[in-house]
Amino acid sequence: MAVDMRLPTVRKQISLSGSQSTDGKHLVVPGDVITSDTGFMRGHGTYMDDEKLTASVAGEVERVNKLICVRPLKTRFNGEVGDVVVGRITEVQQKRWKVETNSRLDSVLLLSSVNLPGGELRRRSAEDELAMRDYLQEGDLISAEVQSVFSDGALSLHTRSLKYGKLGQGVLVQVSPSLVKRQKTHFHNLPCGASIILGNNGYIWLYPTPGQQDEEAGGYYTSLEPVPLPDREVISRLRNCLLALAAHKVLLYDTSVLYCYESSLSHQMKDILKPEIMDEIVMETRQRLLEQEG
Amino acid sequence: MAGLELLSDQGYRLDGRRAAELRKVQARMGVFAQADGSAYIEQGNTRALAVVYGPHEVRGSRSKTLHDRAVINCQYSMATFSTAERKRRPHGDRKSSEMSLHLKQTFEAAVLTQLYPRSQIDIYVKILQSDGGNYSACVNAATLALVDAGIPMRDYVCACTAGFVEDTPLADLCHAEESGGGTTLALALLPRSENIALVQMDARLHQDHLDALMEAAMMACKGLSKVLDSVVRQHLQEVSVLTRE
Amino acid sequence: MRETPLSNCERLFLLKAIEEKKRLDGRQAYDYRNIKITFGTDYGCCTVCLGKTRVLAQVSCELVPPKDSRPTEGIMFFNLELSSMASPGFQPSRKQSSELLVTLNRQLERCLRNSKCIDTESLCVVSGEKVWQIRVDVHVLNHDGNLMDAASIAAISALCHFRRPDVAIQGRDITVFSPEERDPVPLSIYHMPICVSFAFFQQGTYLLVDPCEKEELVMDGLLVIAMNKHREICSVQSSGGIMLLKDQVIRCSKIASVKVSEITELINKALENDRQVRKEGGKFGFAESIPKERITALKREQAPVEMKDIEETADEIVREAEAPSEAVHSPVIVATGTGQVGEGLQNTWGLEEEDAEEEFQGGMDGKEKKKGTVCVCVCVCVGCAGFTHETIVQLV
Amino acid sequence: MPVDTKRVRGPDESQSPLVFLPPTAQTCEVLRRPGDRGKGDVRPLFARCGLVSQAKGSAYIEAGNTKIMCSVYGPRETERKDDTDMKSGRLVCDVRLAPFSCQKRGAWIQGSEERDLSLALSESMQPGVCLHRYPRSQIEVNVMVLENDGGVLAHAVTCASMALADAGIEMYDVVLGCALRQDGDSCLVDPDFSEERGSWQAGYGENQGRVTVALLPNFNQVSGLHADGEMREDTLTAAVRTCMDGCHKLYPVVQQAILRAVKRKAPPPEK
Amino acid sequence: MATVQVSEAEKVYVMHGVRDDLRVDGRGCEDYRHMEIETDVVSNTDGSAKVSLGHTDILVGIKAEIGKPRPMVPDEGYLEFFVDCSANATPEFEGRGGEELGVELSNTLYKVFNNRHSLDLRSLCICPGEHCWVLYVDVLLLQCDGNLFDAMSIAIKAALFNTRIPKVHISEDEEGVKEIELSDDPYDCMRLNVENVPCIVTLCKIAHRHVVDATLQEKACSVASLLISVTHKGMVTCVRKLGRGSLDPDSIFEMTETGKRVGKALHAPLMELLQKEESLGKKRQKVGFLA
Repeated sequence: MAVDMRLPTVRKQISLSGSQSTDGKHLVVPGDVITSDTGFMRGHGTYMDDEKLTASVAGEVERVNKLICVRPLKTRFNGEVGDVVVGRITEVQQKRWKVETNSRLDSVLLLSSVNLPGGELRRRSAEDELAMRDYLQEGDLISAEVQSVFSDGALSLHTRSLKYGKLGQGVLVQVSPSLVKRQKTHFHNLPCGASIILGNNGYIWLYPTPGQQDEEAGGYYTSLEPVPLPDREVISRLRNCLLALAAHKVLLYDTSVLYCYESSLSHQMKDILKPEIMDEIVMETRQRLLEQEG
Repeated sequence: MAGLELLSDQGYRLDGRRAAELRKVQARMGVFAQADGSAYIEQGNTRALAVVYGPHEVRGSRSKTLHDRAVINCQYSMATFSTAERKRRPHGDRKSSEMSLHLKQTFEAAVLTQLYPRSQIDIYVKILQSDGGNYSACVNAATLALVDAGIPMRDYVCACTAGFVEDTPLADLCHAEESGGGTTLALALLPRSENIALVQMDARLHQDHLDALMEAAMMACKGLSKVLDSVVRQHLQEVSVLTRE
Repeated sequence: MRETPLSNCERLFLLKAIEEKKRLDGRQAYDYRNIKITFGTDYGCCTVCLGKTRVLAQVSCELVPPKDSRPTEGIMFFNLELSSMASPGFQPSRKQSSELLVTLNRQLERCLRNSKCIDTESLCVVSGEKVWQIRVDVHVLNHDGNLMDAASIAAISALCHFRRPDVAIQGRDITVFSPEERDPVPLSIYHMPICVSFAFFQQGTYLLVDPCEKEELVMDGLLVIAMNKHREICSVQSSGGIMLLKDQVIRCSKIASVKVSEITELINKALENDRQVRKEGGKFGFAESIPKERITALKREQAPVEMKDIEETADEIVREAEAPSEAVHSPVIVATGTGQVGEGLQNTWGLEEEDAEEEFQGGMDGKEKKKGTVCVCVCVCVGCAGFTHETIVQLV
Repeated sequence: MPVDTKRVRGPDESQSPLVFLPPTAQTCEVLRRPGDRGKGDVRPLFARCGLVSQAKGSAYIEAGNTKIMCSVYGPRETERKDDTDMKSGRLVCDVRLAPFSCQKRGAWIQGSEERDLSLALSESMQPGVCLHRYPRSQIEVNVMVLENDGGVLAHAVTCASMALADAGIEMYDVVLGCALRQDGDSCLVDPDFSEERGSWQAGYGENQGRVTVALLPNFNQVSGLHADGEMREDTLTAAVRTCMDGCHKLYPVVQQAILRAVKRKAPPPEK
Repeated sequence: MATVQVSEAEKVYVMHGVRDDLRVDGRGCEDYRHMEIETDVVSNTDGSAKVSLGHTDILVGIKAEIGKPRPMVPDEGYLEFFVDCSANATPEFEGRGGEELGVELSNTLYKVFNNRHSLDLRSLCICPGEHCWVLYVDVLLLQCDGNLFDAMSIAIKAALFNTRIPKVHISEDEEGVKEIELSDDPYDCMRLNVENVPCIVTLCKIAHRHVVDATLQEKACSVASLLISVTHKGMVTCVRKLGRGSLDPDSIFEMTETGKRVGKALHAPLMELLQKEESLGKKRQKVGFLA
């Protein structure tokens, strides 16, 4: 039995030392005029007010050629075609599942966008429709890819690849979508002994690295065999590391997660989330990331 | 309240402020982890918490879904211990329902709801400690929470109260000044365009003074907007320093 | 039942009309509809008609213990009810009508209670033990827009009209006298706050006083200013998510002050009339105030809308329209007794053709009737204030 | 605030006459219980099924002066669609204390005590009912306490499980309830109202408490446990065991009552 | 969030973890998450405390008002509990949505304090039969991440520790009319003895073991839990089975034993922390929500 009671810690003012602060960045708050030049195109997070391009959210200005958008620090997931997401089934409807993906509307997974057992090109029969809950039921987690975006902003997902599908045993960590770095692949088998899916929507799935035999399962069979203890330890440690990094707003990608994992090894797993230890670990991770960059 | 002099001959108010002086404002964004956006504000002794959820799928009856913009849903409540005399219910009485409605109207004017068709944005505010200017504290807290949640707005919405004593407009009234029965004006302003999102006034005031009173309230709102602006910029800077790649 | 939403074409038409500074019932932008104030046989009962909007207020009183915080003050209580009689959309379970209810109630409270229009200290009977509670119940009988103004006029008129029983205190005994024993006493009223509503359209570009129901459906927002005739503002409330500028508010307050003095005048006149009638022993009450009219279903008041353009257009239509004579000569008969145009079979009700036609013509505006020739009846549909105009071209 | 206008209310500041009764001269130690009842004995129980003809199933229980009736409706389509649990049914329990059931008149509107009892009953009954057999539907259990003479929750549990059985709702086992009043070192099983509250007033002693247990007798599973007061852990453990014994004692009575109802309902055997 | 959804596979993962004494967040079965406690956070109250346990945030405000003692116990004051599950915690609680949970929580609190030793109610008496202090304990739920009961009871204990009730002087005039005067001096006040105030321990039965301080995810994996409130001496003041499942008698006894042990152990660090905070005195930088 362990209980750790303490007084709340006073937040440290982060020193905004001029050297490496925000000089490279253009930060705006709602109502700030970004430019009155009419040659630019209006992107997300901006609006036109009297011919002036004005910010509507607080964040960093991003300029791609003529397109100006403002990326807020924290927001719901704004999905784009090709994004990898992890989501939870909330409703089984006719020929479709409703999936919670941290977007502003529930996403949709059509029955026609999943690989059913027995081959890709099989026709969807009436029996399939009735048996939808056997494949995926309320509460189940899936990994999927954004197939298209409806006009109202809702996402349509698909799992037509062996890497997507229903998720088995593991741990879900939810962070802000803006903390997940966009990469070529969001599936990683970390060398520390576990695998990770970094969903673009901020939902991160940690699971034991699958053995070879799991490959042909087609994504709808999940093993309920107990996960060995060492794997669990790694997963739990990774989970706490992810939360620590997210609390300190460090971008999440395979290297940052791995560095954090390594610097946490000197501490007990359950202590990682204590504020002072969290500070220490994250500081060390940052340092290593900087070294690697520089 | 005959014996109580709201403005001394030297021009000081009950709590020692000048007529146009605001109370001390402290605020913080991102108080809670689970909500999409949250903020806490202290305006003198008035303390308010605001939490924003969404935009998300419309909950409850589907019928309230709007197909061209987002639904804004507000609930105002007061902690039972927030007032000097204990409140029986945190919300649900006429005054709180009216306040919820006013908040909703205020933010419908400011949030760019047309960007989010068929969704819903929940704004919940809670007064933890009440010492006058509850509406304005709620509006200011909710503005910060909306910014925290990354929901697009035309501009900040800043609200402040103003009163009128002996031909002098007083800014940012505290509870003692509000309850005296004098004129109270609450104003929610979009400071940059000087658009008024909501105006509400109580008790008698001669028409000729309205201009001065509104001007004072607008000045106070602009003062507040500076504070909010610095809070947001500070927050923005801190976080973006951290997230640099 | 859900309120029928306004169709898009109606909405566009209304907005277009407002842009052209025209209103459906022919008013100017800052005009009120007809206000009629009538009092009931009892003291403190009053109905107000504002155009077709009709509101009833009833004041009553009761002896109650005072609030702990104000032991020497009487209590004012306001309650406004929206019944589904006034509009099928008013149902307590519906969120929209409950929001309206809260707004109206609170606005009424703020306008009358917070502005201290009544001397509440004079309502104290025994300090800390018994005070009068004055209760004002306002019922909406018919909803045709601008309930707030109608309710505030009704409430303040009823309060002015009200008489409470006289009381006497001897030691610890309180005697309440019946009206026969002692004349009831009126309330002491400091001033009469009256609400004036301004509807804003097109993001505050256009502004109308006293919006009717259709106008309320298309408005962006509302600004209610309560004032008394001393040009004192008693409450200001904006609603509906519009962006206002300070100058607009000030301009509205100036308009309001003019309107309020007119209405106050009207209320005073109505009160005076009532007093006169009561003194002379004449008949009073609602029954008296209902004008004796013959009930004729097709009777129509002269539309206050400027008809000139419309008549011209109608003439034009008539001129251009070639008499489709074929229609007369070869009526389409789908089956026996159906699809008849013009003269034909007897109707099944057994009425004389003559009567029916006469009645119909009675309903048309006389000047458009050209007996014996092509009869064109052009009524223009502006769909306001209950006038249903339809463009009918009929050939006889 | 809606008030009961049909009834002449007393003055605003009125008090129940019970307040002015001289405090009951009860000692901490209850030496003898009324009748021949020993401390460990439950009161004789009268139990009968099927007295509300409109209900799917119903039961009536009388133990001492405690009188409880229960009716069961359903399964029927669930009212709350938003509950996402599609796989199992809902058990809706509603306990009402009749206004005349206690010494002090209660209100008709459900008070917080009744809500607490409803929740406790629901939690105690759920493990016994095969709710997975009734997906997307709800079963309503309405309990009316006609007279409260101690052990309301315990008897309500027993009564409800009889009514459920009478309604033909599938159950793993009947659920039986038993209450106990711990008073120092002695404990009184199935206390009546005065025992339940009684010496409580003067009781500043140790080990004062009340325990209610709901038991599935055939599975030997505890489906409900409620205790308050102040007890040592070992006393509590012993009290729970005593209550479980009490439940087992009730079992034959309840079993017989249910069997009787079933026999009555069953069609006469064909010759 | 009052409830979370969990898939079958996640459930299995959690259950096996509990079996191995390694929970998802790395804790053992009897470990608490780390807890932050601060008192005196709302100045309008007579005592207040804020507790955060993981992401569960609870604010307790206590107001003392003069009321009439209950006729049955004329020489004692009493406590009133109210739990406000505000929409801040989750949109589900909007309107009257939080009422059900609020009533459940406050009813449990009444049960927990339904004994003579938790708080000396006689010290709340001002004038027997006429006046007494009524302590309104208002719990405000700001964020909800499981284990509400434990966090709530700790917050209440801290707030009661922080409570300062003004001293009263009763003067009697010639006619025998008593007048109550509150002391003007803010330092002239009465404190409560909170030594015996119990803490609640909720044990969640997961698979064949039980865990303390369950997160929402863990709660979703268990069908039954046992709530035990324990004083610092190890006396049990309230036991309650929660949830829709049933428990084996043996596991109940095992859980009561654990509950008692854990509950007893909660008191010492809590009191130590409260004393420490008080010793910092007025200079202490108040954190509140600005942290």
